[in-house]
Amino acid sequence: MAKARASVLLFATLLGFWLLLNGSLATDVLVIGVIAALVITLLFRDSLAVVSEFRATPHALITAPSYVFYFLKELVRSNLRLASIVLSPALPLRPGIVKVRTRLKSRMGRLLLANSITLTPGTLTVELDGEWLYVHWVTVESEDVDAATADIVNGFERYLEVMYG
Amino acid sequence: MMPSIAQLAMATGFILILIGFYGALTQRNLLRMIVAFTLSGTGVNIVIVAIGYMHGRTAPILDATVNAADAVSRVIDPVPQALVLTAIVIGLGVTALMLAYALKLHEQRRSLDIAKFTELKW
Amino acid sequence: MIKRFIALTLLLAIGGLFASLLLGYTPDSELNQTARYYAERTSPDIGAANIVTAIIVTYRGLDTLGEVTVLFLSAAIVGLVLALGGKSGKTGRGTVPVGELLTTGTRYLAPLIMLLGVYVFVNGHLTPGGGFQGGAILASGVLLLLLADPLKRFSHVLIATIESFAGLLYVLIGLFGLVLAGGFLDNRFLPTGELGALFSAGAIPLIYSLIGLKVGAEFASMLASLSESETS
Amino acid sequence: MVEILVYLAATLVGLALLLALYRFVKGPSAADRVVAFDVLTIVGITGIVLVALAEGRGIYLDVALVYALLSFLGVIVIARYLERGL
Amino acid sequence: MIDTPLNLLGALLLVAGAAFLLLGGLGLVRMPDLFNRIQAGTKATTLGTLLSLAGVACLQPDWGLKLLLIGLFILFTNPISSQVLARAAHRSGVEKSSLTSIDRLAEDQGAQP
Amino acid sequence: MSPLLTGMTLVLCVAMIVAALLAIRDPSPEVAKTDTGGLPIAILAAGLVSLIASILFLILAAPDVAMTEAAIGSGLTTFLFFFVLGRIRRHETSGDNHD
Repeated sequence: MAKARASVLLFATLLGFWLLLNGSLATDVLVIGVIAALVITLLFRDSLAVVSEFRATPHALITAPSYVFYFLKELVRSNLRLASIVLSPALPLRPGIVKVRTRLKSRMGRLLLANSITLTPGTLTVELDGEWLYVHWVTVESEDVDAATADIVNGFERYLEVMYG
Repeated sequence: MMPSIAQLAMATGFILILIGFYGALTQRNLLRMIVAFTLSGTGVNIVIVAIGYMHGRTAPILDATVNAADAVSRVIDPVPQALVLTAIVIGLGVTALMLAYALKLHEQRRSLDIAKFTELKW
Repeated sequence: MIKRFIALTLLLAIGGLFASLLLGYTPDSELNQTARYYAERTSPDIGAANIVTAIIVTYRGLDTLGEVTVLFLSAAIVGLVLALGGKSGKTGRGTVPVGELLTTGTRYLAPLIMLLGVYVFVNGHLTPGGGFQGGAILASGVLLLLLADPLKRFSHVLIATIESFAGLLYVLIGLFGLVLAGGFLDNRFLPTGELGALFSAGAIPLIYSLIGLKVGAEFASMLASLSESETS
Repeated sequence: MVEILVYLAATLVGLALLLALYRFVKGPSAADRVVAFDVLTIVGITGIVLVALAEGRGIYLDVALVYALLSFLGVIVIARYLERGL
Repeated sequence: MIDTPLNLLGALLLVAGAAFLLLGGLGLVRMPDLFNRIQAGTKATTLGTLLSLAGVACLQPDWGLKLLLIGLFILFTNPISSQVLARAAHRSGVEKSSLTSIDRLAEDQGAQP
Repeated sequence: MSPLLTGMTLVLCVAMIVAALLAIRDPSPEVAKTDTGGLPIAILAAGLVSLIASILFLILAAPDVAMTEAAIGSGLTTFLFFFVLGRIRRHETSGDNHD
């Protein structure tokens, strides 16, 4: 059952990707797209568990856009902060690698969390080990695990927990 | 006078060929020689494509901006491009072969230094 | 040191030759006769929007068949050379585990990369893509799978089957062209269609897809034999 | 006005390319060069998009897609080599 | 190109994106060690590319879909490659800047190798 | 927009020549002690030359060639080199144990 759902999801993703690539809805494009997406879905049917982790509940569907919005806001903010660091002559750095904890269980959720952390203020995921994330921080503000978790992780986890759990 | 794009590209291609030759002649490590060969190959490709370039014309693909009727006055020479496309693909085949032989030689002799391969010296 | 000197003298000579070539170069302002023929006749005769593709697949189709054969031979020789005399069995691989991020990312990205490869070779007659580029992208997808799971063993039978089927069909389509249209590898036994549509240019999309599959299988087998054979 | 701004953008992109090239030449470690390589490919994507804009041909964008794929794969291959996983 | 408001907006976005790319290059040169360089490289170039793609999409609205696809692809792959590289660099023991205050990962790996 | 393209060509050409010189630079003696020492940099520089060459091909109005060079000349060639380099390094380290 889960496998069938995953296959359908992958098929839909691939078809969407194909239509974006071609930018048209002509019949021949659709026919080739369906065939190609089917073949690739069949080829990858063994490693599909990841795909089905998105919870397609109404709540998750509402959360997704606000997550994207929050993420873009953080991306711009992080760049402005990095700009101020790079452009200041003194280079005010205090780098270090801190350890934070995540509550997310699904692999896709953790991947998205790590990606989000990497693209946002002054942080870069170095290693992901179970529930522990090791994060390189340009300006370390708190070395304690819980405080760092509150600083780095919680903003995104709020959204991702609803979407992926 | 400003040099044209084709002349700049051609000069760069020639310089790359020379750099690659120099590397292949002076290096002693087999893999470094192969790297130098690929550089030369890139240089040759750039020269051939630059010969086919014509100022003010565009790529030989017809679409909304270039329609079939005035293609002759709008597109550049497609023949060198087809040639280079083939050359790049074959270049990868050649590089792969050289790499496989280098790997095998290293397996037998534990060395990549050509000064240690003396059987064919005379 | 003396070797370097000789090398530099040689290069100086070649460089002088190149410089004279460069200084004597005057760009053409008109297409030469061959190019003019291709530019004029491609869209009414072949129906392909990309003239380079028309040259590669149809006008010079036989050369491309030879090229694919050369690639096949080189892939086969790479596999053979690496398999020769190697003591198999001992594995020095898998000492460093792959991070979770990469494996998860691969699960999501590998199918998309494969689809990108399919897009590139199916649209060879409309866009800058083509069978060789698409095949390389397919092989890159295989490479990503290899990297994310170093212990994975690809089924060589599958790769070889795809490869030989694509090659066989390619020659078969060439023969169709010989029988039903003007000559070997002629694309016009299928309708040329309307310029710019996906189903146009006769058999070119079909031929280029087969080339893409074949080239992808060849590159993938090269990569797989380089990464797998556990010699010494 | 638009044209001047596009020229300005192209100049900035060229400068970024030269800065990344400086890091590529300087090193010091192989990993530093890989970072510079990554940045160079991504700057290259913007360069391709600018060329497409200057020539007015939308089909050039397919090359940018291949580039994006390449920057990802290249860095991963080299990273696996550096951590002795290849 | 004509100076419609949309075109002007697109050109401004393009310049902003290019400025962020330049910032990434500058960060790459100025930062003291590898991890900080990765940070500067990844973030600034990702945002820079996204902004310039958006700018070109304003200048040539027909290309929107493909530009969107390129942007999404970069947004998803760029952080993954940076993380994999950072992990590899940490494992192969690249030296860190003397400013580094704490390294929990090295501590934990030292405790249980 | 011809000056734009000419300027870009100039920058790309300079970058290519610098990268090519880096690729064939003689390794320093302590790096060249092992067979694989300093090679990743040379290979990476050669890959960079191909990568920039593909933008140059695009400026020269040859998108087909640009795509091929990006996917094959720069991508697959570099990957093959690193695979071979990894295997040679494994021989080296295992050889040290044997001798």
